[in-house]
Amino acid sequence: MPTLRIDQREISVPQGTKVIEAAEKLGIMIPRFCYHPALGSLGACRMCAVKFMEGPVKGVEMSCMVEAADGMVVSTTDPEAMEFRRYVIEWLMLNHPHDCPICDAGGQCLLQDETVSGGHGLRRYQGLKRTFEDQYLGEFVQHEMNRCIHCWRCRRFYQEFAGYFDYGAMQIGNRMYFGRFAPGPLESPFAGNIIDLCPTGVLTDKPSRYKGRRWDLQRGPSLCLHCSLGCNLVGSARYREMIRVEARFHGAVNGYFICDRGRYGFAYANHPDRPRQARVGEEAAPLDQALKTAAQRLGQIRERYGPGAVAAWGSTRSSLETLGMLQWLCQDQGWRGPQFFPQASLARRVKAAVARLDTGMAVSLRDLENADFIVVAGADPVQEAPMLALALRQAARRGATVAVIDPRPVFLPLEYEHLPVSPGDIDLCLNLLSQAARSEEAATGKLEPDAARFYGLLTSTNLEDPLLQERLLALGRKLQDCLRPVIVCNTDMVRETTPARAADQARLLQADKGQAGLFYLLPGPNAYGAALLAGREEVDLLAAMEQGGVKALVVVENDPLGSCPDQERLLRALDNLELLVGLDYLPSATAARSQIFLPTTTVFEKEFSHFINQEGRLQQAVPLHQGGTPIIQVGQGSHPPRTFLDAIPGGEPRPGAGILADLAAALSGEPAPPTAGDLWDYLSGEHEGFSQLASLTASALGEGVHLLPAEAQEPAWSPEPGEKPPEPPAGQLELLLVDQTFGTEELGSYAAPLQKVEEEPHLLLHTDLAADLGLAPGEQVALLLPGGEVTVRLQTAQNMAPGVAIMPRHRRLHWQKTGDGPVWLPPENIKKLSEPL
Amino acid sequence: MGEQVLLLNRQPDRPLSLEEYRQSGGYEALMAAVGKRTPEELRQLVLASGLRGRGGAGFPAGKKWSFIGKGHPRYLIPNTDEMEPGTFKDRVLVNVNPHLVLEGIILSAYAISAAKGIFFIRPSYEMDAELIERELGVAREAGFLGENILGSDFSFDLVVHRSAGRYICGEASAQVNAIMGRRPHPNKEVHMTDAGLWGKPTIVNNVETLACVPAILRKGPDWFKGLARSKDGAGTKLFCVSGRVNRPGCYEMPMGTPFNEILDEAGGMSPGSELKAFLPGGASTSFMPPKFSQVQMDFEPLKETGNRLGTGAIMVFDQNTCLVGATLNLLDYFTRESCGFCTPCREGLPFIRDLLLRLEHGEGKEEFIPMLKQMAHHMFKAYCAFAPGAASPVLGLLHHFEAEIREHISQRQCPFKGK
Amino acid sequence: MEPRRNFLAAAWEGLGELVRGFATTFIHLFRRPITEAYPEYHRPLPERSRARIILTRDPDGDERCVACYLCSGVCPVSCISMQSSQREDGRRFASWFRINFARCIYCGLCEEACPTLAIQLTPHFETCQYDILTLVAEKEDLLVDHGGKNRDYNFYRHAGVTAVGGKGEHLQEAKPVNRRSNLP
Amino acid sequence: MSTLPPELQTELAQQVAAADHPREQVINIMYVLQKHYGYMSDEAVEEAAALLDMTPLEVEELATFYDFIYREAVGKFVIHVCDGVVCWMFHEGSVFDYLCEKLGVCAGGVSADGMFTVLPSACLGFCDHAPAMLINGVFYGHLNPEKIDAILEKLRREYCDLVICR
Repeated sequence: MPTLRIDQREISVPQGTKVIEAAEKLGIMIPRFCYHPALGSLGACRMCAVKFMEGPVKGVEMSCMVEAADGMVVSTTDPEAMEFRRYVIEWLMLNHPHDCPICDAGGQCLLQDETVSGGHGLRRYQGLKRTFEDQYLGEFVQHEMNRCIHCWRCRRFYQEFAGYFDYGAMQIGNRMYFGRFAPGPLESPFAGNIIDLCPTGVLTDKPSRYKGRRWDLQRGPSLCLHCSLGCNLVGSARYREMIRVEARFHGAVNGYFICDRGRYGFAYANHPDRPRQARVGEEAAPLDQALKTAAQRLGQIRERYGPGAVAAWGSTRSSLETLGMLQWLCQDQGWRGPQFFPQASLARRVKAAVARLDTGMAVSLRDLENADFIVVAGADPVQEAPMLALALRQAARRGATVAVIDPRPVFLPLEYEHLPVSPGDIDLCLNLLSQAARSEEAATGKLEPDAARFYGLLTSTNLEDPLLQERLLALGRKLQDCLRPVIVCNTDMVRETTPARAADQARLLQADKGQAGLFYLLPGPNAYGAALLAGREEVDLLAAMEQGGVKALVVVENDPLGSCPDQERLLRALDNLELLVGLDYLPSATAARSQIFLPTTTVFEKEFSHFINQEGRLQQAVPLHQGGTPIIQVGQGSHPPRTFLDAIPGGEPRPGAGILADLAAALSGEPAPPTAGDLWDYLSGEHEGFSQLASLTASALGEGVHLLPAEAQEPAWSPEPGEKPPEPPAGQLELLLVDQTFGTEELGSYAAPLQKVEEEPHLLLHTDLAADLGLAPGEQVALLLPGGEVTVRLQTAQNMAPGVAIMPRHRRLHWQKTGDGPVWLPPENIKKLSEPL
Repeated sequence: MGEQVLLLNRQPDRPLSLEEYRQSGGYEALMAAVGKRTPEELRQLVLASGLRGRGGAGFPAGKKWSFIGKGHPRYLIPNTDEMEPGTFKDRVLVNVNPHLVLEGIILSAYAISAAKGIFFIRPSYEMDAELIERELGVAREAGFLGENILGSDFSFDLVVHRSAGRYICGEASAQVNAIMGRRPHPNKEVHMTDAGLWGKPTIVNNVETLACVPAILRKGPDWFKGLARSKDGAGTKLFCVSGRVNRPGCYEMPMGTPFNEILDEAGGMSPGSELKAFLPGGASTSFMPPKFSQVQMDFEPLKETGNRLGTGAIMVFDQNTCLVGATLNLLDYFTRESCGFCTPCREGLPFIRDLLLRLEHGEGKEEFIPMLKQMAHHMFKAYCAFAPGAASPVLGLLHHFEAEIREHISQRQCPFKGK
Repeated sequence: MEPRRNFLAAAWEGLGELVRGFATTFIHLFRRPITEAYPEYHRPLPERSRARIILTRDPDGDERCVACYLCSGVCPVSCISMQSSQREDGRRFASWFRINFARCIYCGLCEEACPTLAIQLTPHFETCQYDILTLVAEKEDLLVDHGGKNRDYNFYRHAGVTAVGGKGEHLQEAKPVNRRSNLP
Repeated sequence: MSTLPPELQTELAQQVAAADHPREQVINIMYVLQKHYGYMSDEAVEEAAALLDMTPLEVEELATFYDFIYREAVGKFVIHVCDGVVCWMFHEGSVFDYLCEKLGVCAGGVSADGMFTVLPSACLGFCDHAPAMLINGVFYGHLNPEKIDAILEKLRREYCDLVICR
């Protein structure tokens, strides 16, 4: 722990800390441009010059390049250093345009701040200003190269940190140009981060261009709801419109960055068709009245058919408050449910995963970056949870081996090994891997009896493809020498046994090496919370509705019509209902079909909300604004109307939890609805996973609270690890419904900026298979599914499992024709269509 | 002229062949060393000889070699980038005695146990690159290069890497980046001797430095030390004399030879010319007025005068040359060649250049002088040695020829215009 | 310490002041009154006096306002609001711009903050209305067809951004760097 | 699809495959492609990228860095006129201007017959023969207008493509 003095104040810092970081710990912000905590030191901008008065280094040096050492005496205010920094600013401003008023970085520009604080005001350089042509960089990033100060942050992030190589530095000297080889969209799904990183206005946020200045924005800490990772955001709203989202630092989750899905997905909150008005039948009604009508009619149905005739269906995108209140309501009223997942099988997979996490096994994204061997089972990180890919890259940069066992043609921006096997073989691959990871002599010794028994049960069936088998075994041998392995496992398209198998193997590795991690991906930002609430009982509302036992359905922030894989069946079941009550903030098909509709708020509006990410971390989202129809929509682009109203236009929606609490009060005749405190008490009693909620304090929520148990609910080894799940019928293809970075995730699919960049809906087949079927990529094919025909464009790939057909659940594709569970397709069900008219 | 070590048996218009080189003792040192003496002994000998790098910085070669990291393979990069204006010694050296260069490289590689050498050469020396490539083959055939050199277990091979230009590629870490196919920016985060080329221990030395090694081994470090005329100097130096002299060219003279003797060797000032100033070691050194003409041309004596030996490329300016114009020309060059990595170099040099341009065009103002002084001083806080080098002539101009700048300001034009 | 003052001297001094005051009044008794017959007579105010706000145009006749939000940011009573937008040619403008004159205190900070000289205060001070809502002025009420106090300034010629004129065509600008140039 | 002749394509692919690290061949590959296409055209950048398993941008980062890689069309002879300080002392400016005037081109332009491009250049290392220029790898020193005329005349007569680094 070197101790040094900076500006007459002493501080001890860990070995290896740079002086600029040490100063920051003292609250001394040394000006900088190129240095960034995530990217490290570079030494290019020369802005962080300080004077070293005494110690091993003497004179004016860059504080980002010098490691703190004992005996250093540093002055940040020394005249020589100050003069040098003044010159650096003057040099950087030689060519900077005079355009702050029309620059979107104006007001949030590091260069502006440093120029003002450095005292540079008069331009002494009389030469001509250098200019550059700009490039089109896609729908997210606006390029204005004249403003560039060449700090290298964008290129370092884009190439070194994120691993994409279509954006970089060209030319030399002061003609250096940051851009692409040819104009075109940036390929990286993390490109938006270069906007946050750019210290001036070269790279600005395109969708929020000209929407407002930073000082006019209502800003606050929020959370990303576009996958289960729970990245932290800063949201900005202005005039009742969500303007922009930026990354918020979280040491354990997302670090300094977020993906583009998270950055631009928020626009669903401004959707022009967003339902902001309560409705009874076709008639708009005040929310209170609609709520009263709903309570009345639900009460009637309960009276007429019994409490089991009412059912509730939630989702994994609601806050913990809403989910908890729905649970309370069901329990209180004796309703059926709630069901939180679109399919029973998915619920089982998620519950199996959540039940196997504990403090000893779960790892955060940051822990993942420090792993030395990572197996990704059944996941395509860039498509499903992009920030996972970024964490994998950091691990790979530190020397980790990354192996992906997945049928899809997975692409990762790093060095990795991809084993394209069908979902049925993933368990087997995990088995083989952990067998190969233990050398012969170690195979029996050292393990505790349970683990040894489990190890003994592992069968050694070989993979069909000997080449794959060999690669897998080679990976296993590599795993032998690794100390910090992590298994990443998805819950989406894998077999029901896989989440448990992944946990078993991780536990075996832990028993073997003393340390191993388990990292699940879950479907939805609050899937962990939903899984805990769902408990062990299985609810199958669809079956109950079909049987006619359910007469009223309350759908809370969920769109079964969009997510249920068997839409025909759902529609028939819905026809059996007497009443459909919908609560939502999305203009979904289910919301439109509801007989009584109650509008709810998004995560950005009105009240605090909590979400639990996939590693069991409870995090809080702060409301940014009061909500309401954006002024830009009210005024239709022109000035807002000159009328004075008591209420905010479109301000009726309320948080789902509040509406449900009122509904509970109205139904039970209680005078006051339950409060948030009541709910927390209820939840902590309800499930041991929530026991910490009762003692929750606001201050604990800065970094989030880990709700993980010390010991997993289901710590036991799976009974028959060697058993291979059922094989597909011979000669048939398994249809896999998968996610894409843009275009399949529910909230993001309502966001206009993401709609501009989503890929076309497609069906993906192995190149050889497509050739055998006489199909060529780019052709329209008809896919005959159990529920009917789907017309989609064909794509092919070489590096995917041969026995599968892959189809993203695209928002523009009517894919809901498959039914629950794996779908087997005879290849002849894929037919070539003559060119469409 | 003194003893010729590097340019021994120089032929006016052709390089020495392998046979000619061997007749004068060529490759003897190699045969005496490889397999017979340990690399450590070689390093000690070179350290004892006091051989300092001839590329500009003057770092003791033996010391640099002693830093070599543990890993393998190790790389040796003979640096023939030679982009310093006024410098052409490496071209002459390679052209006079390619095998001396090769022997030096092989011996040095042996001393640091390098497995591969990359002969980094600038594109304008394409003819010399071809010459070296040809002679490489000859040496390989003679068994001096390749697998198991001279029957020992030492294997070393050399390839020629053709650069595509740019001054910054002469900087060791930028050169390594250039060879690896990355943008040739300098990199101070890693030590070349530990993690250079492809992350392996790497030594980058100027070819002239390496070419001194065979003689040191053959005749001993004390002999080499004794060649020099200055107190702490060692060996001989190739001095490139250009500008207003009668016989511009490359001369090998003892280290520490006074400037005026080198000038005499180059035939003295050209007719009608009087010495006004000289740059002692290429464009990135300071102008010196005639009062320094007795200065010994070696690292330490020049350092005492506040200047540097640099590459030993002496450029001589006469009374009719405008030094503001000359400095402007140098800054034009440095501004153009800056790699753009750090701010002072990328943006500061164009500013200095702009001020000089205004002075030269008679638009100068009194306040330019302190601005130039401050900025030139601040150039020493840039990332690598490029910007300090570019600032050196400006500082020399300001220090010794401020009167000439003031003339530009007071006359509102260049006083040399029309001369 | 102050020297002790003589009581008589102080009384004398006070009396002198009294007499001087009465003398002034007395002199004015014989002067012509200078009452101005407002509103029949409008006294010409100095050009820089601060009253009703206008939005001016640049010499080309285009709106000067680029909707940078600096005036609304600096306004101490928050009486300015606007929405920035982009014209097809890339020029930034206010799609609406509203000043609530009922709130405006005519401090002139907006004018000082304006980087394009768009918003200017004029000597026109007669803005009284019976209905307070009519004091809310929209862009069409504020926009005039001249350049106000400085008619020559054109922000975009200095800005160095493409909206008006191509890259490198603004004042003090070099031609755009050719990334592929063979010149060293 | 590649428009390179198959034999060149194979040769280059072999050259890349033979290297310990393919990237270290990038400059050599660019020189060869430059020679083939006449200059480093967009197509050549894309070819190089494909050969070396790099993105075109990564190749462009290097191609635009170096002054001996020509990203714009050049004549058959690229005349690098030294503007180092020693040549400047010997009135380099007039050599450059003379050449431009003589060939009717501006700096970097191609003469009407497609034969010549004149580029200013960093010190060429031919200071002992100042003023100097470099044409397709060959030095010409002690220049004066008569000598330049003779050189141009000779080059026009006997075009030879002798070296890779022009």
